[in-house]
Formats: sequence, C-alpha cells, structure tokens
Amino acid sequence: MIGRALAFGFAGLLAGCAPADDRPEIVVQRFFGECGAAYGESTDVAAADTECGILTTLINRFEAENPDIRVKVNVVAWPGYPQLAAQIAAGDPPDLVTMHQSVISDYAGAGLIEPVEPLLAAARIDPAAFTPAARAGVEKEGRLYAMPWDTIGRLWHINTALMAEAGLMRGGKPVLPNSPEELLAHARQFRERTSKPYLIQAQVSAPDFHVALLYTYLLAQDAVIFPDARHIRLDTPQARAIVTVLRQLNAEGLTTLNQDFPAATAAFIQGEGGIFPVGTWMLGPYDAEAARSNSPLHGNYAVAPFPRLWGEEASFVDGHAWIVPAARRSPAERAAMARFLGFLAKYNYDWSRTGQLPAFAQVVESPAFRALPHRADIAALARTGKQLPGYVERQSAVQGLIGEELEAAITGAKPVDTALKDAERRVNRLYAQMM
Amino acid sequence: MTAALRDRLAGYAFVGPFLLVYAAVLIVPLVMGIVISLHRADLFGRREWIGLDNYAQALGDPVLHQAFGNTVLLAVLIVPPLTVIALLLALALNRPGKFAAVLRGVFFSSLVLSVTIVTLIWRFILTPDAGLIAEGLEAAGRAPIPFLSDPDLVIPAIAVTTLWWSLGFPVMLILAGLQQVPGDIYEAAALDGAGRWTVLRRITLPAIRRTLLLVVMLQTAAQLQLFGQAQLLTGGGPGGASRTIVLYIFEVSFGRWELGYATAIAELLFGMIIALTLLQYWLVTRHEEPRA
Amino acid sequence: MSGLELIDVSKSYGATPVLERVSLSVLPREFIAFLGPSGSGKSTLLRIIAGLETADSGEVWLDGERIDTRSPGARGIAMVFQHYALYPHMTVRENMAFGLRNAGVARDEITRRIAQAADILEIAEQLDKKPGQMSGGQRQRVAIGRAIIKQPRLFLLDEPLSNLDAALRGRTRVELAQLRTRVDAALIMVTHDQAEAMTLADRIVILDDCCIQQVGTPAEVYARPANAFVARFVGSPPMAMLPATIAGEEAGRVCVRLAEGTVLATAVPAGELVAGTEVEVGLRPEHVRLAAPGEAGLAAQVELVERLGDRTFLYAKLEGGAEIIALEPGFGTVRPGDAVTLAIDAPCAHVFTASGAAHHPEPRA
Amino acid sequence: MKGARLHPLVVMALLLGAGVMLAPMVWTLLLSFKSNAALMADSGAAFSGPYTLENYAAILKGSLTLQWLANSLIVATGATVGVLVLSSLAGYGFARLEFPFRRTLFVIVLLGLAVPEQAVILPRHQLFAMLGLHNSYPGLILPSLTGSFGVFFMTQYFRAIPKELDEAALLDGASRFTLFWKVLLPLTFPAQATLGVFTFLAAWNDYWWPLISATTSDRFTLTVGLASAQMNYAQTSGLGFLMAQAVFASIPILVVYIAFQKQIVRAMAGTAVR
Repeated sequence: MIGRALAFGFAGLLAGCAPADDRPEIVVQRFFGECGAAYGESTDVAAADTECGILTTLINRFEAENPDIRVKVNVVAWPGYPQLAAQIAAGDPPDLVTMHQSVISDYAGAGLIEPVEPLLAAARIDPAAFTPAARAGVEKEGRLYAMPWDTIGRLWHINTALMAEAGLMRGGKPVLPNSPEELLAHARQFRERTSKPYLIQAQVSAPDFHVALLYTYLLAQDAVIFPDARHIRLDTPQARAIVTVLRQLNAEGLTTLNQDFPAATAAFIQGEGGIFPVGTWMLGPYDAEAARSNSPLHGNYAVAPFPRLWGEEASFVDGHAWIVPAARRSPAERAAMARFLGFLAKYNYDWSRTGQLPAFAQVVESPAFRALPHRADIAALARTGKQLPGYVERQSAVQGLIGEELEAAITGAKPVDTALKDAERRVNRLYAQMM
Repeated sequence: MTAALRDRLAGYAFVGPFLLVYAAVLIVPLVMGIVISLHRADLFGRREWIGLDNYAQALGDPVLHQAFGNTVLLAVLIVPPLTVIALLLALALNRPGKFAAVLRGVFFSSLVLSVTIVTLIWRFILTPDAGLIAEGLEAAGRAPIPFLSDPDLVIPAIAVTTLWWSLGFPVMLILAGLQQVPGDIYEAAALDGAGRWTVLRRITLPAIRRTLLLVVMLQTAAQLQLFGQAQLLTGGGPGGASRTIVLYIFEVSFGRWELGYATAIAELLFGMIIALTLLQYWLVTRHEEPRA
Repeated sequence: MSGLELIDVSKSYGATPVLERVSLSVLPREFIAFLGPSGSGKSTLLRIIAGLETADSGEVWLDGERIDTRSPGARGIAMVFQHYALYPHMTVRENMAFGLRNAGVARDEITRRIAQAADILEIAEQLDKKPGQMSGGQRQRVAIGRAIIKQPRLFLLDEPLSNLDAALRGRTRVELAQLRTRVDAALIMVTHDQAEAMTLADRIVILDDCCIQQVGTPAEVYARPANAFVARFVGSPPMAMLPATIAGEEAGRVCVRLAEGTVLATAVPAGELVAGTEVEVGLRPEHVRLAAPGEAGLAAQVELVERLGDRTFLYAKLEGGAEIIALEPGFGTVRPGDAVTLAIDAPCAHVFTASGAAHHPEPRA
Repeated sequence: MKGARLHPLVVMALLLGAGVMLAPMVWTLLLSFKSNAALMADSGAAFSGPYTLENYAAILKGSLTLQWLANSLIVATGATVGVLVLSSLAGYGFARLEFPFRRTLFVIVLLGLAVPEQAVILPRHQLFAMLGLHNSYPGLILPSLTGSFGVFFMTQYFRAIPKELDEAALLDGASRFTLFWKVLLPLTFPAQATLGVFTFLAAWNDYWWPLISATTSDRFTLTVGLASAQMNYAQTSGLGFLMAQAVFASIPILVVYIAFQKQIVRAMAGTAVR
C-alpha cells in the first residue's frame, strides 16, 4: 500500500506536473528587480513607473495580447550573468535575455549567442532605426548580436536646494566644476556651508561605480585603455590623476562613505548630500520623488551630464539589449520571439521614461520624449557617449577587478600607483588565462 | 540457484540502488573534477591539458590567498564560540520541565530557516540605514555602524549571522550526547562528594568528548564551505574583504567561466577539509584506547 | 524413513572447525536435548537443522526428505529463540499469524489455529497486546505459541529457559514437558543446563570438541558416561576423578591403586586393562561417604561444605592433592578445614583410561 | 546535575539569549505586516501600527512564491523519500547480508562522508548538462541522494536490531524482502524520522545546487527564488513584501520541525552520536 503510494509519487515527480500545452513557449530572462507585488497584474504600461514596473507591465501586456504564446519570465538577481553562464553550461538557456551591451562581446566571441538579424527582420525592425550609440553597442565584427533597448550613461543627480545653500547656483542652474581643482574647491565650499558631503557615492559592493568615473575621464582624454583584446593599460599619469582626486574627496570627507547602492540611493532622496553621480535609470524615480510635496527633494532636483574635468566632454556609456543565447528552437518559437521583440520595440518610448536614452532614433527625436522632464539636459549624452572598443571582452570581470583595486586606493588602503599597477596586472593575467 | 548465490544477489539488490546513484552522482563527478582540474577548461566544454598549472596558479593567486584568509578567519570566529555557546546552552537546557523545553525550541528554531531568509533578515538588521541595530543606535543617539561595508566589520558580521543561524544543530547534538551519559555515574560522583565544576570537568566533558569532536569536525567542514551568507549578504565585498573560498569558486566558474581553475581550487579545498578533519580526529582520539 | 537424520554434518568458521562429521538420528515425537559447554557446537548444529546456517558438507533429512537445500521457511521446522525474537511492532496475534500468512494459509484457518493455540497456552487475553507490554513468561508462551501454530514436523528450542528467573523456570519446564504431549513433532532443545536436559529429554546428545560425545537416555549418560568428558560434564556436583594405576585384577575385576597408596577393588571388568596402566578412577558423590568411627578409609581435608538441607556435599582434598566429593545425608556437622576419613563404595567406581575411554562396573548380580 | 535548579543569573542569561534568537524573527514578522510605502519612509514604523495583510495577499495573488514553495516541497519531499528508501535498503544490505566486496563497498561509501559538496558540484553540473537533467525535479533531487550519512546511519541502526528477529522471520518463511519490509523496516521508524527530518531540512535549505541547476523561475526553489527577488539592484522598496515572503516560506518548515521535534531529539540520542 505504502509502497504503491511511493512509487506513484515518484512517477509523478519524474513526469513533472506541467499540463499539456502545445503553444510555443518563450523564456524571457531579465534583471531590473522583482515587483510582482505592485505590478503583478497590471497591463497599463503608461501608468507604470520604474524599470521594474514598466518592464513587468510590458510583459503582462504582451501575454494578454498574445494568448497563443506562453511566456515564462525569469527574474534574476542583477546582473544575472553567473546564472546565464550556468544556464548555458546546463544546456538550457532562456530565449531572450537582458544584457548590458558591454558584455555582449564576451558571449558573441565565445559563440554563445546568436546574431539576431533574422529575428529583427521577422519582427520588421530595421537596424538602421537604431541610434548610432545603440547600434555600436550591439554590433560585433559586423554582425548584430542583440536588439538594443536603450543607452545608459551616468549623470550628476543634483539636489539644487543644497547647492543653493552652498552658493553653487547661478541663474537657476547648478554651477558645475570645470577642472579637478575646481571640483575640490566646490566640494569644500559645499561642505563648509551645508556641513553635508558634496557627493553621494556608492562605494561599497559597487565595483562599477568608480570604474565608470575612471573610464569616463580616461575616454575624455582619448587615452587608450585597451591597446588590444588581451591587454589593459591603467598605470598611466592620466589614471593616477583621476584616482588621486577621488581619493582626495574621500580623505577630506567630501563624499559619503560606506554606502552601497541602496543606501546611497536613499541618501540622495533624504537630502544627505549634494550630488549623486549615478545612472540615467534613477532619473525617473528621482523625478517622481521631486514631485512629492513632502519630499526633501521636492522641487529641488536637477540633472546634468558628467562635467568636463579632464580633456573634452565625454561619458562612458553602456546600454541594455536583448540577446538570444544559441540554442535549437522551433520556427514557432522563433516567430514568438520575433513577435516579442517587435512588441518591445514599439514601447521603446515608455522604456525611456525610466531615464534611459531610447535605442531608436525616431523615439529620441519624438516630441513625446523631448517633453519628458530633464531630457533636454541629458540629450548631450547621445553625442558625447563613448563605449569601449568592441573587441574588449570580460568587461564585467575586468570592472570587478579594477573596482576592487580602486576601492583600496580611494579608501587609502593602498597607494594609488600600487593599486593601479595591481589592477593592470590582475586584468592582464585574466586575459592571459582566457582560452 | 543455490541459497548462497541467492543471498549474494539479494545483497546486491539491496545495496545496488544506492551504489548506483552514489557512483553516478558522486564518484563520477569526483573523478571528472580531478581530470578537469588538470585542464584549462571553460564552462562550455573547451578543454586543453595543462597538467598542474591550475594548482600552481592557485598557490600564487593573491585573491585566493585573501579568500583563504577570510575563510579561515570566519571558521575561527565561528567554530569555537559556536561550540562553547552550544555546550553551555545544552548543559543549561538538559533538564526536564516546560521552561527548558520552550527554550530548547527557541534555540533550535533558527536552524530551520534557509540561508536566503537568514541573510534577508540579517541584512535588514545590519544595514546602516533603517536596520534594526541602526534603529536602536539612533534611538540611543549614536551613529549607525556600517557593518557590511566596513572591511574590518564585515567578517565579524557574517560570523554573528552564521552563529545565530547555526546554533540549533550543535545544541541538539550535544543534548543528545548528554542524554547518553548514564545517570548512575552522576550519582556515584555525588556520593564521592564531587562539586559541580568537578563533575563537569571530570565526568560530563570526558563523557561527551566524542560528541564535541563531532560538532567541531562538522562545523569546521561546514564553515570552510561558507557560501550563501557571503554571497547574499555582501557579494564578497567590500573589496573582497568577505569573499570566501567557495564564493571565489563560484565567481571563477560562473563569472569568469574558468572551470578548470575553479575545479582546482575546489580540489584544494577538498584536501584541506579532509586534512583538518583527520587532524582533529587524531588530536582528540590519540590518547584513547582503541574502541572494542 | 521418518524422523530427523543428520549425516556427516561438518562446519567450520574459517580455519576453526565447529562440527566434524556429526551424524544423528532422531525419532518422530522424540524429545532430544543438545547438551554441552559453550562453544561445543550445539547451537550451530541446531541452526544448521533450522537452515539459519549452512553446513560445509553433510546432509539433513526430515521425514524422508532432504531439507538442507531448502530455505529455512520451507523446512517444516519451528523454532523458539533464546530471546523469543517476537516482532516488537506486531501484536501477539500478528506475531502468530505472520508465518502462516507467508505460507499462504487461509485466513479463517489462521484465525482458528490462533484461537486454539491461545487457548492451550492461556494467552487469549493477550492477543492484542504487543510484546513490549508483556512479562518475560508471557512472551515465552507467545514464542511457543508462534511455533506451535505452524504445526511443524520438528520443533527447535534454543536455550528456552535461560532468560527466565528461577521460579518461572520451574513452571516453564513443566509447560515444556506438557508441550511435547501436544505437538505431533520431534523436539530438539539446546541447553547448557544438564538438569533441564535430564528432566525433559528422552535422549540427550552431549557435544564437545566438534563431536557428539554420547547419545543416550538421561539414565545412560549418568550411569554409563561414554568417556571422561561426559562423566565430568553430567552430574552435579560432578564426578570426582582420582589419578590411579591398575594394581592388578581379582575375579576378572580390576583393582586400582590411588596416588596416595590405597588400593580399591572395583567392579570393572579387567578386559584389556593391564597392571601398571595409568588411569583415572571416577566416583560419584553418592558413592563416597564419611567413614563410620573406626572404619578404614581415605584421609582427607574438607575445603568446602555445601549444605542443601536434605543432604550435604563435602568437597575435600586427599593427600597428594586429588579432589573428591562426598555426600552426607541431612545437614551434617562437618566444617571446612576438618580432617575426615572417607569411605568409598569401590564397586561403583568407574575407570577411565588416558584416552578418556570409559570402563563401567558390571551391575551386581 | 540533571534537574538541579538553575541559578537566577543563568536564567537571566538564557532569557537574554532567547531574546537575541527571537528578536530578528519578531522584527521580520512585524515588517511583513507593514505596507511597503510606510517602510520606504521609515523602517522604524514597524514597531507601531497600522498593520496590514496586503503583503501576504500579494504573495497569494501575483507572485511566483507559491510555485517556489511547491517546488521546494517537491524537491525536499523527493529527496527525503529517496534518501529513506535508498539508505534503508542499503543499510539493511550492509548490516545483514553477506556478499562479495561488502566491506570494501561499505568503506567506499563511508569515504563519501569526507567529500564536501564543493569537490563535486562543478563537474556534476557538467555531467547533468550532458544528461539533460538540469531544470528538472530529478535533477534537483538526485544530488541529495548521494549522502553517505544516511546509509551509515541506517546500517548502524539495523545492526542494533537483534539478529534473532531475522532468523525468526526466515523460519516463518519470509523472503528477504518480506523480512526487510514487514519485520525490520517498521522497527527503524525513529531512525527514519530523524534521517527524514534532517534530509528534508538540508534539501529545503540547499542553495548552491538549485542556484545553478534550476534555469527557469518556475523551477526555482524557495531559497533561490527569494534570493533572486532580494538581490536586485538598487531595490529600496518592497521590504514588507520581502519579509512576508520570508515568513511565508518558513511556515511549512517550521511546521515540519515542530511536528517532529520530539522524534529528532529522541532518535538522535539513540543512534547518531556513537
């Protein structure tokens, strides 16, 4: 009796519990957070807010409009690449995955993702419609390996109330520094007048934070960071100068310390510092916060691209894209995927409400986008944004390595040139060991 | 078919299913692991024989050295206090009555939570903005402490989290050990006029020596493999200050795709755990008579 | 041929022999006791019959069928274990039914047999209890009931009384004696307690040193032990063995000279016993008594006095160190350390040669 | 020693310790009953009302939490049943049956006690990929079934059962399997309960393996699912919901634990600590 029950149970387990369903299934894997509690059932894209909210709602809507397709959504912890690697190694990758454009070359180089031209064609998306920055982000060795979804850069998010208190407002606009010396001077003045830090920075568990600053100002000076696909050059006077300033900010307490991203994000909302150099993606949430009447940020929020401190105006940018891991798929599944990509492309404007720059030139030009708050201030990014050369692989791992060393340098745990030498050595070793 | 042959077949029929799974899911990967560690191998199937190069690389890898140091520090911060606290608790709770029963339940309870939940809870206890401790400090007019972002505090913070989580199992083991001690030796000791301290030192502790050894061995092996807490609480940060060996294995394998190197580190960890376990066993049992 | 037949059964554990070419015939409905010191192989022999151990060679036949090739359950044998081996998680009823169910006996037949057995053994009240809730004696009965109910052709009992206290042992002995009248089967009991064997068995099989030393009725093994081992082993207190030499013969009976010089005229036929042979003289306690005042006898020193109320055993040492045991009726007055003179009933003496072979007295005419 | 009165200072220390053990759980519970919006403004709000069930309602309504819960239950139950079946069979075989290489095989199994998960997990991931076992219940359950401890534990337990019982059953005409199934197995219930509870706990709490073997959200176990939800980048909202998930996810395991607490302690006293 018991034996039969057990045997039955096992058979049940092995068979799995899924009911028969012959609709094509697509597995969509994304980061951006889990917000099923707030948006689990919403299909009203226009009413949604935040990256998570908008994307969740978009997918809900796609499911509602396409009952003949089964959509499975994997929400993975940011950035989700270890999982993706595990999934590919497990031989069971998802069908469409959000990926940073800076990471695409790793996967493309190893043949782990497919070129997407056929899918784009099936979705009737003309690659010529992409903005140049977006297209550069997904094109490797002449092939398109993803549908670009946006361009993200870093901005100075500014608390204008505190800037005013510090005497750093002129004509309703924040006064931004034009040189490293000026930066330090502003910061000290700010500190003196407001007794709060000039900068809010995520310095903890956020290796890419400082790396983005470093890349930005190296690119601004046209420094060659990656002379070839297997080497990095970091132990340079330019890099030393940049890192030394960052270290100075820390040493003088001109920035918040010991904050991770959530803490820094919240600190800015609560008005604990003047400027938060963080991504375009916070534009939406902060703008919403500035609209709340009882917020410390109420009516006192502005953004600007990173100021020119060294060299010319520039910004290290990246972008999100939808990639397709290499796998065998049925024509029905491919058709479903194409339909999904086409659907997403249609809503690129809604995505840009998060603060990211749209990937489609037509959206960037559209009055609707232009009408969004602060977008005029950041449009310059589209012009000044730079990415690393397409041959650079393992950017995320490299950022991790550099980030660790930068953290040591900036907190004073290591001399600046030792840290940069170590970073260079570690990155080069990583490349040397790559297959 | 003779009876003896039938018995043999019966023997294999009974142990066979387990051995099959054991061989397929443990032995085969174990051997595969050793082979892979001798290759420059990536996660997606590319292999190139390089002999012991991965091991040589591991010995000279400063990140691994740091992870090794972190891991050992964690084990040192966790295992001895855990054993002592568990022993004290077990001694105090090894008695009949409702009070002890309820407290036993309380001290066992955290053991059933999964690592995700433990770290979820503790992250929001430790976080300097809005955490439980921060709330307490703020109420007392003090500045919040950034436990998870200070390189000197992060390891102790993970250790405390782990202590809180892991306490129940050793308490349970030691309680079980205490209940094995025959009551009459306590009576004999009482007749001999032994005081509490003497009884503890001369009778109770020697009697549960093997249990304590088991606790220390199991916990050492477990803490040397600490993974979830570090990954979920800090991701190994700040600056690698809380990266453990296993977290490094995870990063190297699934982050950097260097399967061969990751496997070599895993084999080194394997060797280290076996050596430590044997060493502990030898230290505790070398003076004992061989057991009948 | 009916009954149990063992033919040349041998068994060894590795290099250690346990049984060597043991042969034995047991009649139907006969009650046999295997008696021997521990390690004599008696339990092994029982287990070979049961099929719990496999003999290295030899054959076991029961009622004309060879059974040593069969599994234990298919031999028609039931066994009562030393520690009862009741299934602790089953009720008494389930315990008894288990074997029958395995044998595919019909359900109502099982019910009928259980009722019958419970009735006989007076355990009807206990049928729904579990063994853990019962006393040792009750468990013993259940164990017997579980065996009876199978209606076996052969009944094996492994030290059935060793687990009971003295009082219960007496009662259970009576029950075992009754048991044999109720079952239509031969019984074989393993015991190291000769009183049990003497009381219950029709024939006793005495085992030692991998071999059967003697098979016989209780009277035979007591009165005419086959060899020095049996002589020493059977009887309580045991037969005293005095070193001696053959002094000569008188009317065809041998005379022996004890170590301290006394010559005894026995009733043992001379046969091949020639003068000068080193032998041992065996004397049961009942053939040694305190000499009457003035009567000639052996000088001895009493070392231990065992008073059993109706009789008293004196453990004494002869000059030269040989140990002897005397029987004194009643409570007696001798105390340890006393020097006494012992009279010997020489015609009852047994003579054992160095090889252990026994020479018994001719019964008096 | 046993039953001696506790010193008041010891009682105080125990109560303090109990407070430390419970405080995080109470905090979690309180947070789970607060609306996310209230917590976003000030997490200290947890200590006062108003409380709400909205987070729990959200779990039941829209999230994958129920699916993860079901997966965890299936995986943990499968692992438990599997371990009990395999360990019982093997334990009986090693304890009672004679067959060639028995001792050698047993030693090989015991050596498994010393093999940490780390030594096999990466190659196992490769192996399962070749076999196409990932993202399936068998794939999640199988690694739990290699535990040598269960076999060792059951072997010891079977050895402690008097051999006479086997012999009685053999004489009662029981086959090896009947003997195992009807006579000996029922006697190992306390050991099964202990082994079962620990296997269940271990499988329920496993993180590493499901993290890399479950490739779609609907196959995630609770540990991985909740981790995927909590580790998201820059998540500052939804604290109450996260905590409600934590509470919700802990309920089944707490029930199991409370239900079996007595067996765990009693049976551990019996066999585990030899």
